[in-house]
Amino acid sequence: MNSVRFLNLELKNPTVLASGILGLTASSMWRVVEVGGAGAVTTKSFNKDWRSGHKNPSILPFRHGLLNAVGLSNPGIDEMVKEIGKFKQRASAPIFASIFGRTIDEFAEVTQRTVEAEPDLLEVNVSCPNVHSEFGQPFGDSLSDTAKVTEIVKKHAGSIPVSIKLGPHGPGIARLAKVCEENGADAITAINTVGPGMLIDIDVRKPILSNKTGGVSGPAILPIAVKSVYEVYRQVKIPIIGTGGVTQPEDAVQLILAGASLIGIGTAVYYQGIKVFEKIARGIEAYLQKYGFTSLDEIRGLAHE
Amino acid sequence: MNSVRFLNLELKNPTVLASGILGLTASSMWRVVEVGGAGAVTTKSFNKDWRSGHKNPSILPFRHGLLNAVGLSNPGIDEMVKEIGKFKQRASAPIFASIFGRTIDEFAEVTQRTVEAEPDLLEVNVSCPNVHSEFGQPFGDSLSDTAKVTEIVKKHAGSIPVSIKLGPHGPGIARLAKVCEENGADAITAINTVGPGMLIDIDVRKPILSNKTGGVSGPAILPIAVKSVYEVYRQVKIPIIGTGGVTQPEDAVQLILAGASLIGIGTAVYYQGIKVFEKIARGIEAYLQKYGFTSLDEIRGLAHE
Amino acid sequence: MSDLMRTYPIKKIVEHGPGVKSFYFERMLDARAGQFVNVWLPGMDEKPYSVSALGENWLEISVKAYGPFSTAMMDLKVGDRLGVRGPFGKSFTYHDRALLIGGGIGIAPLRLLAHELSAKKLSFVSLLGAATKHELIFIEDFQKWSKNCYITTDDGSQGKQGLVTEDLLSIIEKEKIEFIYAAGPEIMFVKVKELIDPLDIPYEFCMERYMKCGIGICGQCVLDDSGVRVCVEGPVFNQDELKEVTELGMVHRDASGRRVKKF
Amino acid sequence: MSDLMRTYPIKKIVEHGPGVKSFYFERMLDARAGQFVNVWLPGMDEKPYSVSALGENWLEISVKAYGPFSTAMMDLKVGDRLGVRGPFGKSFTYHDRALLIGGGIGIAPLRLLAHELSAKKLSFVSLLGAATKHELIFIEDFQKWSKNCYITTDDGSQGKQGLVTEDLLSIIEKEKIEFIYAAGPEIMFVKVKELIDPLDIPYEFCMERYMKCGIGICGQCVLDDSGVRVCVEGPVFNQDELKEVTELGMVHRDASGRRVKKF
Ligand SMILES: Cc1cc2nc3c(=O)[nH]c(=O)nc-3n(C[C@H](O)[C@H](O)[C@H](O)COP(=O)(O)OP(=O)(O)OC[C@H]3O[C@@H](n4cnc5c(N)ncnc54)[C@H](O)[C@@H]3O)c2cc1C
Ligand SMILES: Cc1cc2nc3c(=O)[nH]c(=O)nc-3n(C[C@H](O)[C@H](O)[C@H](O)COP(=O)(O)OP(=O)(O)OC[C@H]3O[C@@H](n4cnc5c(N)ncnc54)[C@H](O)[C@@H]3O)c2cc1C
Ligand SMILES: Cc1cc2nc3c(=O)[nH]c(=O)nc-3n(C[C@H](O)[C@H](O)[C@H](O)COP(=O)(O)O)c2cc1C
Ligand SMILES: Cc1cc2nc3c(=O)[nH]c(=O)nc-3n(C[C@H](O)[C@H](O)[C@H](O)COP(=O)(O)O)c2cc1C
Ligand code: FES
Ligand code: FES
Repeated sequence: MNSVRFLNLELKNPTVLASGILGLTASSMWRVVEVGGAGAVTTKSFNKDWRSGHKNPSILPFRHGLLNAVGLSNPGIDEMVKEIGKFKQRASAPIFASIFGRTIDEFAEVTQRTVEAEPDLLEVNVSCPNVHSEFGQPFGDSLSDTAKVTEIVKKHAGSIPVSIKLGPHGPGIARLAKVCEENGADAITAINTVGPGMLIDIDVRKPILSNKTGGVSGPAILPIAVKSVYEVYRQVKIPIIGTGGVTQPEDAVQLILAGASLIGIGTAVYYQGIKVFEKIARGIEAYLQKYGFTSLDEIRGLAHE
Repeated sequence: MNSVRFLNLELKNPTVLASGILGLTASSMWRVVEVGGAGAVTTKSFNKDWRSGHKNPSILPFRHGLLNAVGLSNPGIDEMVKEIGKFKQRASAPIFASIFGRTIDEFAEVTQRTVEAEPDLLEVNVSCPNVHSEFGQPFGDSLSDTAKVTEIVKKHAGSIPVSIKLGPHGPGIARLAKVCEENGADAITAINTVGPGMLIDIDVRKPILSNKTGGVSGPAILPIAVKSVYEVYRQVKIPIIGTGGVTQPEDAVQLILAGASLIGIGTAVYYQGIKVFEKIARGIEAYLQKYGFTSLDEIRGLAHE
Repeated sequence: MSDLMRTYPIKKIVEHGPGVKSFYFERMLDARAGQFVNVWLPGMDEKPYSVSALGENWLEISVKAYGPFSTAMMDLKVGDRLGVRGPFGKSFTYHDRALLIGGGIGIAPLRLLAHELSAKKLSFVSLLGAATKHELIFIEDFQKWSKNCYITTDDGSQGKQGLVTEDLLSIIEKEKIEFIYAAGPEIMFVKVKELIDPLDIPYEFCMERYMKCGIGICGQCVLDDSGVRVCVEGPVFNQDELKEVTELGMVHRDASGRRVKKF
Repeated sequence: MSDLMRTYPIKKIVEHGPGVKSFYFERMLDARAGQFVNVWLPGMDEKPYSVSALGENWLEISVKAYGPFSTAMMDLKVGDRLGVRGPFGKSFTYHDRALLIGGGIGIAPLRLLAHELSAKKLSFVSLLGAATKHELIFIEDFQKWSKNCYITTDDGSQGKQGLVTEDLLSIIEKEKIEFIYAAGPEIMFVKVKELIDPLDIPYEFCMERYMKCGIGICGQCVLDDSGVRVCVEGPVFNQDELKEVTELGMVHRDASGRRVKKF
């Protein structure tokens, strides 16, 4: 009963591997589905050319989550398109391709080429907070840039649905989501990491991340994710991939009650291991059963009533 | 050796009770100094007329901090001015008066009347995230509004130094701080709460806070506070009251290495009890001793090197 | 993490009389008499209530309809869910040869105290008062556990007509009381205090103040001049702690923090 | 929370030969042979290193100068602080009548394994190879703890000239080996594997891959086709786990995640 329809897709459960986590290769994502039990997977965000990203430390646990500034490292579109193809051959779950670009033109080009691999959804990352020094402010910090990116990606995406991934900052996530919807987005992914933040080693007296600052993910950000999904749900009709701080079934249920259709899970892989997808999917099912609901649709957005 | 000079003030140690925590009455703040060991105290933010604030639940612990939407409840300027006067008679530590207004004019009026009570510093709260529905966006979300508030408060503050309290959101805390400095601010308090966030009770399926959303404080936000102080320090010459997520001496040292002159402490009172000020002050002292420093000045901002 | 919000269905409701009810929840609560829980009525508000009874896996609070919140609670049905966070605050300490003075709904925390004292085989006498008969809750329990149980009502509908303070001194003498517990309207306690302070008998009183957080950070419940928090250092205070409380029976604070005179 | 970053001063440095050093830190580490720590050189980078020795309150890593990072480590002095997070990954399992095959700096994790095996009184034989004499670290320890210790160098500067694989089969036979551990360049292991797979002797191999997180989330160290993570399911893999690894000796991935052919 946990299987869900999302846009034109059928997932065995509502959990989705979030972008940037174990999403580099077909093998890795295949294992997240087969062993981990994810309902769908999202690739690491990629753009045209490969990037090494920031030096280590680039991913740093602190007591309440992670700080990361991987710097959008990725092997580039050529390799990623191959991996998407391999995944589709090997696994039955949907795959979401997460793309980004440094310019509007690059978004167009990356979309065109990614579409060839026929991912089940294009997730457009306009909200990575960790490449400021290189890219300037994220596109997602501006309503007009977000509109432009959405429009151009939709133009080249053909029949493949497009979800825009937004962060909790900038001009307000609800307004951003509205602009995405108006420009044709099929879904919203909310949220990317929060902050960014910084941690300093007090003994060597230096910021620990090589990029100095990094986005906050994990349990610390759950309330901000819940609030973001809640606001987006109020503003738009398109479905939401709620993401951020989910480590327990109860967290996922909060996001669904706030309005999420699917549940992105990233950092929880660190806390709970790769089987976290299955655990959370089962927990959601148990919740539905406890209260006599027969599908997710019945509880989505209920916190608004 | 832990005593510090801050602007024209002398504090017995660098810890300051943050605004909104135990800052309603002279008796309460007196106890925070006498029993808790704080180096200075900040009043609850107040404005002209009394406000009941939001209904309960208005302060909600979650696993990694607190969510609060007290809604700037306060007994109004008449009572608060009396409490400041009483505190000054009874306690020896400096007192910072936290003020806000719904309009620029109210900021002016509240400043004028607060100055009569001769607090040691005026902290200007332009960044409360919990009164949106009533006040619209916080002044601190706009560079020009922040400039205007700073200017008007400075104009009426006379010889009392002014610190503008900023949040991590909006147009960027470093730019905001710069604007404050340019308009005469004597210090910056960074940061207010983060988010806001929301938590939903999955059994009754409603947001828990009566205001639905509330600002995140406590351990979850430490990295965001460290990063905010780091950025503000790079941008301005005026001193910083670093606030946010400090529960341990090591956290305070991080903020000092990032550039803070004083350390605001709020939510830690919940985790560690009222003596947290003394504990943290001692811990900072132990850190200085361990590395052979003789004053805080020697380590302030060292993470920038 | 019992400070975290969780809701529980009401499993049982007892109506003591018009506008006075007890609510039972199935939830393990590691509490002692005098401690309170914060009760959230979704969509409405959240307020502190003393634990009036406690078992291994359940707890009970007792509420008197007063203002909008407590009146709304009277409409609740079994199965409705309420948030129950806590326990918060400090509990009573245990003493032999004690007198329990309860006024109105203040009887609630004393009910749990009486249970604990009798379980510890400590002897005590009860002196309970209320406006009228219907507000005298748990009387059978007090009668069962106390050495003696004195009752007063304002309207004489049960026990002696009058106030609990009237026979207080003679009861103390007659029963050879060595410790006094009191809970009820602050005005009652002020009068009790006047009477017993000269006797030098140690006492503990359970106070009420407007609360926002219950966890010691908002400052809403702080007492003049000692600066102690009713939600952390209280709600139970002893005679020494109360010496430094200058506002007793004089003022308390409302939701804004303003001083209010009326009690 | 040993995954959290903390820095520790280097307490001792041992120079084994040109460009090969061991670093000692005073830190309790609950680790076993095969597990690694992430070592942060502030301002530079952070990379994984096997624990080569371990005491109650200290640990040691052994580093060979190779690229920019490991070369920078050679300039460190006692008192310099490095971040040491971990332990991460899975350790070797214990077996009797084992053969330890180490190549170059791959000898590091086997050093700790040899110590553990000898402490458990399990017998083993060592077969250690390196480019040259200076890179043969901890030889005295292996000689002390092993039943027999065979040594090869590419240049013949110590032991027999040649590769560890040359006499491998005869040693296995002669020493009646029942389990094989190997750590070293992947190319060495590919050859070892070719030779021992027909023998049906169980084995464990300690792998290296480019790592970003060490905690199983970035996906950088994942192996084709099984999708296992070297940092969590490895770095020690057994013959069954390796059956599903198609990239062995063929490709690995660089910092961007691109496949790189050269080893
Ligand atoms: C530690 C403690 C234990 C309590 N135990 C009980 C109990 O066992 N049974 C019981 O019926 N009542 C108890 N109360 C009182 C209870 O919390 C409510 O105040 C009461 O039910 C009246 O609320 P109302 O909203 O219906 O009335 P209102 O008309 O809103 O309030 C009546 C009075 O109650 C006080 N009050 C209102 N809101 C709060 C608040 N959030 N916190 C504290 N006081 C408030 C105010 O002084 C007000 O004048 C206790 C209070 C405290 C502080
Ligand atoms: C589990 C594990 C244990 C290791 N144990 C040791 C050890 O005990 N002693 C030792 O000297 N070396 C060890 N290494 C290798 C070490 O991490 C470094 O790769 C090596 O020191 C070379 O780094 P470099 O930057 O100096 O050289 P580079 O020229 O930058 O790199 C040389 C090669 O090392 C690999 N490499 C570079 N960066 C990383 C990274 N972040 N993670 C993994 N591999 C990387 C790459 O494949 C590269 O081709 C281990 C690696 C792993 C994965
Ligand atoms: C190590 C790491 C790398 C990430 N990389 C990406 C990325 O490449 N693209 C992206 O859209 N989001 C990226 N994210 C953000 C996550 O997809 C997710 O939105 C965020 O971490 C919040 O969810 P979580 O708390 O479940 O991790 C990354 C997060 C982490 C922790
Ligand atoms: C319950 C509560 C009430 C607060 N009220 C105010 C306020 O009135 N004015 C203000 O400037 N900040 C207020 N804050 C923010 C704190 O002063 C502080 O900036 C923030 O909580 C981060 O610090 P902390 O993590 O140490 O609590 C409040 C915070 C909390 C938790
Ligand atoms: S209710 Fe907040 S301090 Fe007591
Ligand atoms: S190094 Fe990140 S998953 Fe292994």
